Amino acid sequence: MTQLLLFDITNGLIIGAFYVLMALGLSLILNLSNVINFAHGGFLVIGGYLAYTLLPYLGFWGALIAAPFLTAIIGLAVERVLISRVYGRDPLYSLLLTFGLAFIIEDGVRYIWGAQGKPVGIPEFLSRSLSGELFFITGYRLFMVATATTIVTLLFVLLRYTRIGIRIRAGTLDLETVAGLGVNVRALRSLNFAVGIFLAGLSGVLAGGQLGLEPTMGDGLLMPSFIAIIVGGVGSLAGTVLGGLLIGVASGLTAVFYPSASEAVIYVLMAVVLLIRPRGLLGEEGMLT
Amino acid sequence: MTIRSGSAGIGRRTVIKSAAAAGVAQFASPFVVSAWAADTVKIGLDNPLTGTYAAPGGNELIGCKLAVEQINAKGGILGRKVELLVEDSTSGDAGTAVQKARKLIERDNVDLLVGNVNSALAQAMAGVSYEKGVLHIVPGGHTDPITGTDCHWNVFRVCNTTRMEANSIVPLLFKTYGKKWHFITPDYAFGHTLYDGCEANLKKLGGTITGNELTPLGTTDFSAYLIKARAANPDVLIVLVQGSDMVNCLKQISQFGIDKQIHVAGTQQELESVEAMPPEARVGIWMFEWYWNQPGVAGVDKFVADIRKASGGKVPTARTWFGYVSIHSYGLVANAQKSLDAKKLAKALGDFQLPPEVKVQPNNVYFRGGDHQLMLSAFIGELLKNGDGDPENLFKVNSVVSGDSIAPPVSETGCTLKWPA
Amino acid sequence: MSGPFGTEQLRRLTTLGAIWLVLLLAPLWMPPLGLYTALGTRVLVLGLAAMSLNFLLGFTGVLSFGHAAWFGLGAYATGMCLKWFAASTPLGLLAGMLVGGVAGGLLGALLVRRRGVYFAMVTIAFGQVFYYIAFQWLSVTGGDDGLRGFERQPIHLGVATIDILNNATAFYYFVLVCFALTAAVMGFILRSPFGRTMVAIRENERRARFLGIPVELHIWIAFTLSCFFTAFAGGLYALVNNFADPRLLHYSQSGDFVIMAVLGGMRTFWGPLLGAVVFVVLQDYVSSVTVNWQFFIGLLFVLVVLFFPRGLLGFLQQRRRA
Amino acid sequence: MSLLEVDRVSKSFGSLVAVRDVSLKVAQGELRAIIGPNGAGKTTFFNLISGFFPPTTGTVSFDGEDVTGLSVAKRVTRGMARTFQITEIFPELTVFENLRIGAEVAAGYRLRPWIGKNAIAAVKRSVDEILDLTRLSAKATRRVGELAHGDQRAAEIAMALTLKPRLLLLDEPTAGMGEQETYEITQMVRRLHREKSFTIVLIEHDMRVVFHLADRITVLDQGALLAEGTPPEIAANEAVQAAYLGKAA
Repeated sequence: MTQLLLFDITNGLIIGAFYVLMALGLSLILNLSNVINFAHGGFLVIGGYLAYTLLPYLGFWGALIAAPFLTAIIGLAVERVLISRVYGRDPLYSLLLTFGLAFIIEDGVRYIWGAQGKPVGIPEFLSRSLSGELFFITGYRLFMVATATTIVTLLFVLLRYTRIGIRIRAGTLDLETVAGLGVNVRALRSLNFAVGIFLAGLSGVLAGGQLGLEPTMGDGLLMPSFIAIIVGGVGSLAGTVLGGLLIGVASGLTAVFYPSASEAVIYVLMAVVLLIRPRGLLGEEGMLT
Repeated sequence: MTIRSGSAGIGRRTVIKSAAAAGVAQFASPFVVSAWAADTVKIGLDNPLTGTYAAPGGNELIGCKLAVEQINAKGGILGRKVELLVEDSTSGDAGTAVQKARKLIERDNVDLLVGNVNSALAQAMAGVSYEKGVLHIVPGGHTDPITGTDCHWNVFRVCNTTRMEANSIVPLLFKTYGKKWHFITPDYAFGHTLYDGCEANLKKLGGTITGNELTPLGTTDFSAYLIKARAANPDVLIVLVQGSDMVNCLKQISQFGIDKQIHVAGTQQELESVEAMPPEARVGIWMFEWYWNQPGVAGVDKFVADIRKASGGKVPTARTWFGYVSIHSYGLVANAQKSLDAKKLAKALGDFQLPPEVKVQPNNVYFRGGDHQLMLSAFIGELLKNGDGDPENLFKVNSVVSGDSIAPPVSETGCTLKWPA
Repeated sequence: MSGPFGTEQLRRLTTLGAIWLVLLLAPLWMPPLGLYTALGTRVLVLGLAAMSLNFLLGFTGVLSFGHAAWFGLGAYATGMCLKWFAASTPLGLLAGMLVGGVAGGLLGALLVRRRGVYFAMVTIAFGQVFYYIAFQWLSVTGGDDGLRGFERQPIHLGVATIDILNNATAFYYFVLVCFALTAAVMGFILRSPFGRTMVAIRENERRARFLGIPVELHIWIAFTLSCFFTAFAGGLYALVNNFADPRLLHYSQSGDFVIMAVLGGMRTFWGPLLGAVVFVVLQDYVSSVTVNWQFFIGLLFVLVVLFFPRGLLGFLQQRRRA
Repeated sequence: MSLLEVDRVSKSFGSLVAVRDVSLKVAQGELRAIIGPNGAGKTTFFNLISGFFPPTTGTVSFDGEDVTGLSVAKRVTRGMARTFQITEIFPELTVFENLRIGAEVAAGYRLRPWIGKNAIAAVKRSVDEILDLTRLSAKATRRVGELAHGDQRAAEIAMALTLKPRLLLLDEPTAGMGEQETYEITQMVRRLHREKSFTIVLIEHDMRVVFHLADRITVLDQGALLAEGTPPEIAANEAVQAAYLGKAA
């Protein structure tokens, strides 16, 4: 029993690592641009399908690198052409805009690749389990966790120690001042958005190896990352990471002990957190209210 | 404005422009709508074309279109051209499905309503068709009540009931794989009835159940359930989830190497899902409701060839066949009865035997008079990791069990048809 | 102010007259246009929901992106009441309104201190809680298969009995009456001193506060009222389909309501109804023409945001002012 | 006894102390001006009085009652009203509508779903009175957003007046105004004080206005109380001159 419990917690962390990856992108965009990107799930799907298309030519590793970059480029274009127009306007508009984009992307994907699900093959050695005992820790899932960890570390280093990163962080707290300092906010936001979408694309490729690709797979993954942000506290990337892992474990455990609540549990978790700490676990007073 | 593929067999996407134009015309002139009613026999298809069930829904559409073209080629129904009005019911929004059903019946006054892949939507639609007394054929919604406790005189169903699925395959799995079973069941009506069917059979055979994982529809990560299932260490792991859930589940099973330690199998399997899986995930004994590779069976090759033509080289799946059968059975009885009267045709459809070119399989296939359930065969066999001879030949049929041998007697379905005066 | 608050009495009365005339005659003019009564009924109900949302969004300036939850709760409660407790349509509607409204009010109390994006996010998330409850609590809600097995019941008015079940037109008029009553109540409140404090909060929260208005309390009341109206619309929707499914509580449904409000003009009283007409008819039409209808709906969202942020009516008003 | 009594209030944001131990007594019917160089903490001090945020230490009492812990709304009902340095109005509404909201709140109607004919008439009367008092009657039906800056400032003061305040807090009423506008506002404040005998506390930069209006003057510098007295006394005060000249230099 205790062993089973241990397994499930580990497993939950693995799932959580994936949510973190997706939620971070969402969080970056929300923090700097004050935009809830409903289309994030859509970009994830694009990433997955691009990988599927590139796989025959570049192989898994090639696709793993190329697809997210292509997704980021698409994202950048979308940001420049559409999303940048609603910056500074009532959040209502960015919500509706990305909401519409989500529709367009899902339908576009169905139009291009068809409604029929698509498999993404992964390297043989990754698809094996660690051991008969720890069968649920496959090479691939370890690889996902490793990727997530690397990305998180990179991101935090970037935000702490590079000029761009520091500006992004400053912008999160007080955009006016940053603009006042002569920083090109527009470029900063575009870059930041691209990074966010890159993460979405990457999550898409990784998900493709684990799940069957499907035009609608985005929605299912959007909400958890969304909750991860609220639980962790809007405005705090560390919080997002914490939130992601938390809901991963929470859903993993309930799936075993009370399956019929496995989806609802993350929302209950959120409700509880908000009741105790209205700002979320690591959210700071005065952010985005 | 609705697509009328029957009249020309236009592909759905190519139709947009012309349709839009026609749409304007229709909005402009009040008389178009009423004008239609007279000269054609109208069949309304209210089925998912977007969302999770888009793939099966799309295939059923292809089957329907082919049938309509064939009927029109042979002079239509009662000498009148058949037109197929296609509406997207969406995959889960009953409100829309009902809305479209009303649209087809009230505005376009269709003679036959067809749909839905999603059992819930099918039943919601049945509510409307029953209220309006319109003949209604459900091609691919599996939950038992449709031809059981909630059956109606005007509603017919082509695909299996979950009970038939269970009966068709459980004994074989028991014989080949062993007596200790663990289930992964989708947590909604379809899954529950399917599980009950399997359980009943298993009990009869003296097997035991080590557990049943109820997974919410749309579950992407099955690891938690698989860990639990594996810990129970059964002889067989039965996967009852469908569609993309099944794909994800089997994919993770193979990655975890569970299929190396436990037998993995299930009841209903569909080509749509199998094609969405990577080869290593294609394992176990399953049951197909129809399969395209039947050497030497009358009419199959022609059917497959026609579908390939219509679908850019893809073979027909069970779904394609469901659509095909739905339309043809209606055409046949209507012409036989020389009438479009719903009640008359409903009576005639009861115990109506499908001809070879429509049933395209060895055994007798007919709608049972007592509950309006089609007695279709179950194709039992094993999944092939890679296409044998044809990339889409991913299933090796071992036996074809006739429908009436696996269907519970009408008395057990809980269906009593109430006919209008 | 605009809509029924327009300055020139005459113009206001004529618009009102026109709107009601169009609604009253709908069953006559719709069929010739290739529309159908059931569609009209649906537009009315969704329009009412959009107006209820806009009561909060357009007149208090608070963006709730989770109103589908109250809509759905209303639908389920109405269905359950009809199914298990009493075969009475009015009673069912009452139950729906109460359940949805009370639930909304309770949660609202947790939310009123949040603003902007954060308020939107939290409302979405809380809405989803109810979605998953409806989705997974099979024994009570029927889960993904939805709540079935109830029918709207004939209306008994001492003298006569109106069969709203089988007579589509009769049902349309029944819904129209419900719509009229709710719209009247909304309009009434918006013209009251309380209604004016709502607008004050929308216009300038700080000033409102320093005029001695306890902003949180007033936002909470507005939110709760809006939930009651939305839930009532939800109850009607359950009657339209004789069916309730989880999809009603999903955030994408909330999105539909918001776009209806914005599309029609969220600073106007009747805008959301117009938005609902355009949105529902367009969706019904496009989805029959092409399998890729979602693309066009998405495009609609984008175009509205970029080119009609004040909505159709708002656009007209600007033209008039200019 | 004094109407407003502020006792050694301080406000610090993190390490920064914006107001340090400032006390103030304003008598019934007095017009008090608060001056001081930029960043002296005048507006922060105002915010502490009006309840915009609570003081870190110290108390604010109004008419003998300790209101330190009370919400803005409660203070308003006790009779405090304020305006802001940056005009805060309801731009989309007409002048009349702007004032009506205040008048209805003052009459205790804010939660009413309806009010009777007489009530409506009463509200209209009080609004018209104030429109007249503030010389805005002619513009009553214009949308405030469209008015000239001066008129917007006047409208904001008018809104404060609709609350029938016993204490009027004006934050730089002449901010950003031209000669003529400044003169008119000054005259208006004077009328309010002399004819309607309002108790007024105002922050002002323009020394002419201050010395023209104020009964007493409070000088803040770097968040602390520098001096207090009648205009002549303040004019003669070296410390004050130093503070200003120091800033000037």
